[in-house]
Amino acid sequence: MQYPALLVDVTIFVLALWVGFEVISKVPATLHTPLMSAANSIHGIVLAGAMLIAVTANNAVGYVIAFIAAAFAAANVVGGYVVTGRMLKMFKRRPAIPSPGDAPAAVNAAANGSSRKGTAT
Amino acid sequence: MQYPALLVDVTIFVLALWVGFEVISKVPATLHTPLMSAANSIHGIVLAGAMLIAVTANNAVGYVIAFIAAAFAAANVVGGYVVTGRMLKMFKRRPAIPSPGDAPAAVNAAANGSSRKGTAT
Amino acid sequence: MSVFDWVIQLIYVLAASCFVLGLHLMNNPATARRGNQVSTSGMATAVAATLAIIVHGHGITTTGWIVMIAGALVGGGAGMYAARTVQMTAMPQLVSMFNAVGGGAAALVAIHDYMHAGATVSASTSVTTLLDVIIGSVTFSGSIIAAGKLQGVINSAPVTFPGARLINMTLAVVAIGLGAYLIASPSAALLTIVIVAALAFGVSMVMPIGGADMPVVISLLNAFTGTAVAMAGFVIGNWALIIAGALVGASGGILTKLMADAMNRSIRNIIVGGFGTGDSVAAIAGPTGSVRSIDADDAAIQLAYASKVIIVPGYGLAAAQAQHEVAALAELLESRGIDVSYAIHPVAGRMPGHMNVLLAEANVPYPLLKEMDEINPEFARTDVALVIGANDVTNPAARRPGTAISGMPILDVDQAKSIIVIKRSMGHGYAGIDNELYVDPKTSMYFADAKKALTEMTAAVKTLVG
Amino acid sequence: MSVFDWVIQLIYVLAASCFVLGLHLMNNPATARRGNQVSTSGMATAVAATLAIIVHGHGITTTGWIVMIAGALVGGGAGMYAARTVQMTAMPQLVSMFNAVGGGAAALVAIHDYMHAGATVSASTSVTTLLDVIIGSVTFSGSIIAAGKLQGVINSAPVTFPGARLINMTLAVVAIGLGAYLIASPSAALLTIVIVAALAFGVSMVMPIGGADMPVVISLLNAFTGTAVAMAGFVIGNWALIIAGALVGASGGILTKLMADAMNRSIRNIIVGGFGTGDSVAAIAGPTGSVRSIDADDAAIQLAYASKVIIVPGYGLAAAQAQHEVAALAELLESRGIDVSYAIHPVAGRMPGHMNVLLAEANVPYPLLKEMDEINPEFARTDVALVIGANDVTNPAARRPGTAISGMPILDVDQAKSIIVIKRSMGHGYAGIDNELYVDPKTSMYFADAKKALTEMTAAVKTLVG
Ligand SMILES: NC(=O)c1ccc[n+]([C@@H]2O[C@H](COP(=O)([O-])OP(=O)(O)OC[C@H]3O[C@@H](n4cnc5c(N)ncnc54)[C@H](OP(=O)(O)O)[C@@H]3O)[C@@H](O)[C@H]2O)c1
Ligand SMILES: NC(=O)c1ccc[n+]([C@@H]2O[C@H](COP(=O)([O-])OP(=O)(O)OC[C@H]3O[C@@H](n4cnc5c(N)ncnc54)[C@H](OP(=O)(O)O)[C@@H]3O)[C@@H](O)[C@H]2O)c1
Repeated sequence: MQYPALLVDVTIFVLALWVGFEVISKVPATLHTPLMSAANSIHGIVLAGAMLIAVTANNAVGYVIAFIAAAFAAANVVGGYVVTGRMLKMFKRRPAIPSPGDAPAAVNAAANGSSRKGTAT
Repeated sequence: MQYPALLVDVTIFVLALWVGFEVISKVPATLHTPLMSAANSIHGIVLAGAMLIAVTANNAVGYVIAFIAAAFAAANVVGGYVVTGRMLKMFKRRPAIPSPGDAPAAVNAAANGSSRKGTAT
Repeated sequence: MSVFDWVIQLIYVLAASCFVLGLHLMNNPATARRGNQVSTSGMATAVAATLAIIVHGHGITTTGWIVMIAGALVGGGAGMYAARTVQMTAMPQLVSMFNAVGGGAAALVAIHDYMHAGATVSASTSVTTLLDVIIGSVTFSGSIIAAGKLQGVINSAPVTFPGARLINMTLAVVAIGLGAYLIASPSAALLTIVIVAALAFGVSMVMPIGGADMPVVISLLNAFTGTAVAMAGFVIGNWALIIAGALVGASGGILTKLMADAMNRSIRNIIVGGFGTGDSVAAIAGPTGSVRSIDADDAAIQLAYASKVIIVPGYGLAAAQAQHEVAALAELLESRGIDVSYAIHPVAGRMPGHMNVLLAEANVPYPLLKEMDEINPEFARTDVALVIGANDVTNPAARRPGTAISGMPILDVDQAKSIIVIKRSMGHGYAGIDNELYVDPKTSMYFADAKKALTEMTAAVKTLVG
Repeated sequence: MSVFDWVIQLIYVLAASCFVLGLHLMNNPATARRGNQVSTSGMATAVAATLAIIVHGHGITTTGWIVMIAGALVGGGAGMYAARTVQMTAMPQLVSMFNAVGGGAAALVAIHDYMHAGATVSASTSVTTLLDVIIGSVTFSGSIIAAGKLQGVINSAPVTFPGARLINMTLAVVAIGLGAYLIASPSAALLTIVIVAALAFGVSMVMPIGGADMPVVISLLNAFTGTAVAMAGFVIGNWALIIAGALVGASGGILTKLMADAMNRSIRNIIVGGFGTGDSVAAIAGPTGSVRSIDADDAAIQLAYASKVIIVPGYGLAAAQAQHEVAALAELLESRGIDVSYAIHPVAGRMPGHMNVLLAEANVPYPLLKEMDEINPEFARTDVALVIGANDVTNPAARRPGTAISGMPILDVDQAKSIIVIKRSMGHGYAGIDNELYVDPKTSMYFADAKKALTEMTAAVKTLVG
């Protein structure tokens, strides 16, 4: 048995919208900026499409388009993941470098950590 | 363009698993019983399959199977939704019948309501 | 595919979206009812679309119509009756029966398809057909046994005997092995053997599990039913079945995991069995230490002069059906300006959310029902913690390693200034171990059935305060 | 479809699942990094699968390989460089640039497909092709303008003139109308007009929006890019693009809604523009009432002898890049046993989560960053609330109707025993209204750039306590 492509694509699109809706509505405000940049890197998947242009391109215009598309998409993918990683690396439970104020801060952090767990759903 | 059915079905299945996973992991423990019975009523969708048996059935065995399947699935659908509705109807912000203890209870409920909102994510 | 088929498939996807939205709205008690309505309308849409297919196809015989409608009426009527009359405490049994019929219907869809398609069925469809037959049949018989155990019709103790595991294994091998063979060479006769083996496996899987573990089993079987329905969707090429089945499969699976985690046990450990031996009234044993026993008047004095009371309900409240009595006592205390709330442990009672449903039935406003993490810090500021038929969920032994409940998060009842425990005896709870809370010097025990005790206490408070 | 195609499609679905799981793990700071890794590996898988398609197909020319690899290296290198060197405060611009290139690439996929397929393209593919071209082009030019406004390269004030709306409408009508016509009769020349109109529309849509509203616009454009990518997936029949695009479309949409809600404005209201006029240093105006101004030593005394301090950071902290200075002051206070925490309003700063990222950069442990609902009850027990470059999110005017921020939930700073506000002047914040907090008798104003003020205060505390 076979299904028509458009019907399938629409169905998959709708389901993926639901997934996106559900998965995001739980993210705490703390992480909204990394989230935006994570979503940003995910749409870099267009790289897969950009790469395929190079296969069917057969004239100068085609190659120019292929080049630009590949460059754009690759910038999106690489930049998006690197910058998201850079941001997330900064989120720490305790400061990395021990400092004079570290001990009370750590105690505080631990206490707050558990109270946080308490209030989160 | 056409896609093979099994491939599409598997993809849709996987996406729907993700949706189910994401949508449920947010439900508070308070609602776990109604949730179980709501999920219960949703699998009553097998009624759509059971009804289609009656179309291709053409002998006694077929009709018996069609009858039983329709009865089973209908019991699942109707019973599931009714009992879920019955349970949920009982969840109230304030008691329905004013009683001597109503006033303080209501105040309490309101106060707790907002504190609840505060701690929920 | 014709335009008609297109439209129908899109309508099915729409119906499935209604199910998702419905479940989403269940995240919050305030929108949960609307969620159920959205889900119901999705179901109505799907059924209407199916009727459209049938009418459009012209293939159905008059007998077909009669059989279908009669079946739907009989089943729908029975479902309606059961749903309307069931007691809230019998909810797990009912859910289990719905699992049984759902799984049964899914299996029948595949069986019919297999018999009808005969030798023309393709290998890939065969795989899903046989998965549907096997999972659906196991769910059908297993769920009936589970419901029977909960209802007390079947011995709720773990039924096990030497060689039981061997029989189990044999049945599983027969069902799966023969099923695999049937994919290569279809045969209606051999399919019957697969069905019988799967049904028998469902029985032999659930029999050795104790009655008290049934809620976890039911949740697991719920996930099974969802999976069977999704497989039925593969068989007949219907996306609504695939999506809805997968939704239920995933949600049932997660719920099972959450329950098992909250009890600090693995799902495997539960299925292998031999732990929850049902209600253990018989298992009398006392912790070492002296127990202080009080009566209704003593309890009433403590409550009437408290300024903050936390009520901790447990399985005993459900068993005694004392939800209305506790609500009445709480209202009385509140009317005297006492701050009353309820501490709801995630696995108090015998099914997830059990206490919430019971108390909601007794008109307790849900904002008064506090989840464990929210209420635990408040015990230290509480004058009286009133524990009603709860045992394991208050047992401080959970904080030490080496006990049956070690590691399970508990309600910090022992931090309250004083504690009153209502139960019938020094008997154990679900986990079958002693509770040190009962020998705490701050604790007074009120030995009685919860319903009777609460009625007496309410009366005593009334007399006391005029 | 061959077995190869089957395997490839399943691998794409697997890659998409990695994206979902990655986003799921982003729910919690503790697992967020792992989430990014999972998502990255999904992307690597998808790229590998695409390479497999290309190699397996044999159709690619050597020039094709060179062009593709060169493009990927140039783009990847540029992306890497930008990501490594960007300042945390310039994050919104960078995200906007990634939106631009993502949308641009999606549009190019469709443009190439359209030109290549020529007249043979089917009507249903045409619809998605043109949607992709239009949405992708709008996103491309709109995102560049947004980034330019944030970077200060383009005038960040709302640029508007009589007839602007008419031009906007005309462009939209041309793009959509001509696009619809092209579905019926394909023409590469006319497609160029659609592209130009869409690009111009992107510019004219974003120009009239003030710089301060840009974060909302960027989030919206993020959703647009996702949608464009999903449409590209329709065009080339690639499920990974469809799923990933839909994920981003939905998540971007929700995030936009959350931001608009937290600012108590509608998305429509933002797009129509004319509200956020960028930074309003010029808009000097004073609330009626007398203002108490203090210096570093006064502030240091208050802080050094407090037992509980809450720091309230706002846009001014980001503008002054004073995150390290505030962390140093907080650590000094903590080392003296003072209880210090940070109150983070959901829309403090200029992008969602802005403060969290900044403070995380300065090594502040995230459990110290309290969300509004969590911290608000604590202000009443606080000795000093130290407000650093925050204005609107502390303005009690929000509690009354009739102001620009009415109804926006705020931090209850005014409940603290005393309040210190660091800002450069009596200038307005984003919403352009007076803040009554500044004339509260409990409030002292410390007029200075945040970085300078914090450095001085830290020094003063050190001198004071030896
Ligand atoms: N909620 C779920 O989803 C779920 C599912 C499966 C298992 N469980 C398990 O069930 C347990 C729940 O803990 P729990 O504290 O609620 O209950 P419990 O530990 O099972 O204890 C219930 C207590 O209620 C008393 N009781 C029984 N009938 C009574 C009556 N008519 N009047 C007064 N008291 C009565 C019993 O003592 P007497 O005999 O002395 O009266 C018993 O000790 C946990 O171990 C949990 O892991 C929960
Ligand atoms: N977070 C988001 O996602 C987002 C997105 C769009 C819009 N917004 C809006 O942005 C606003 C955020 O509120 P907010 O309280 O954080 O900021 P705000 O209300 O915009 O106020 C910022 C204050 O910082 C001061 N400031 C500027 N530069 C400074 C410096 N170098 N040193 C010290 N102070 C400086 C300014 O006063 P002086 O000029 O007197 O120094 C200004 O009053 C809200 O209205 C929100 O709706 C937020």
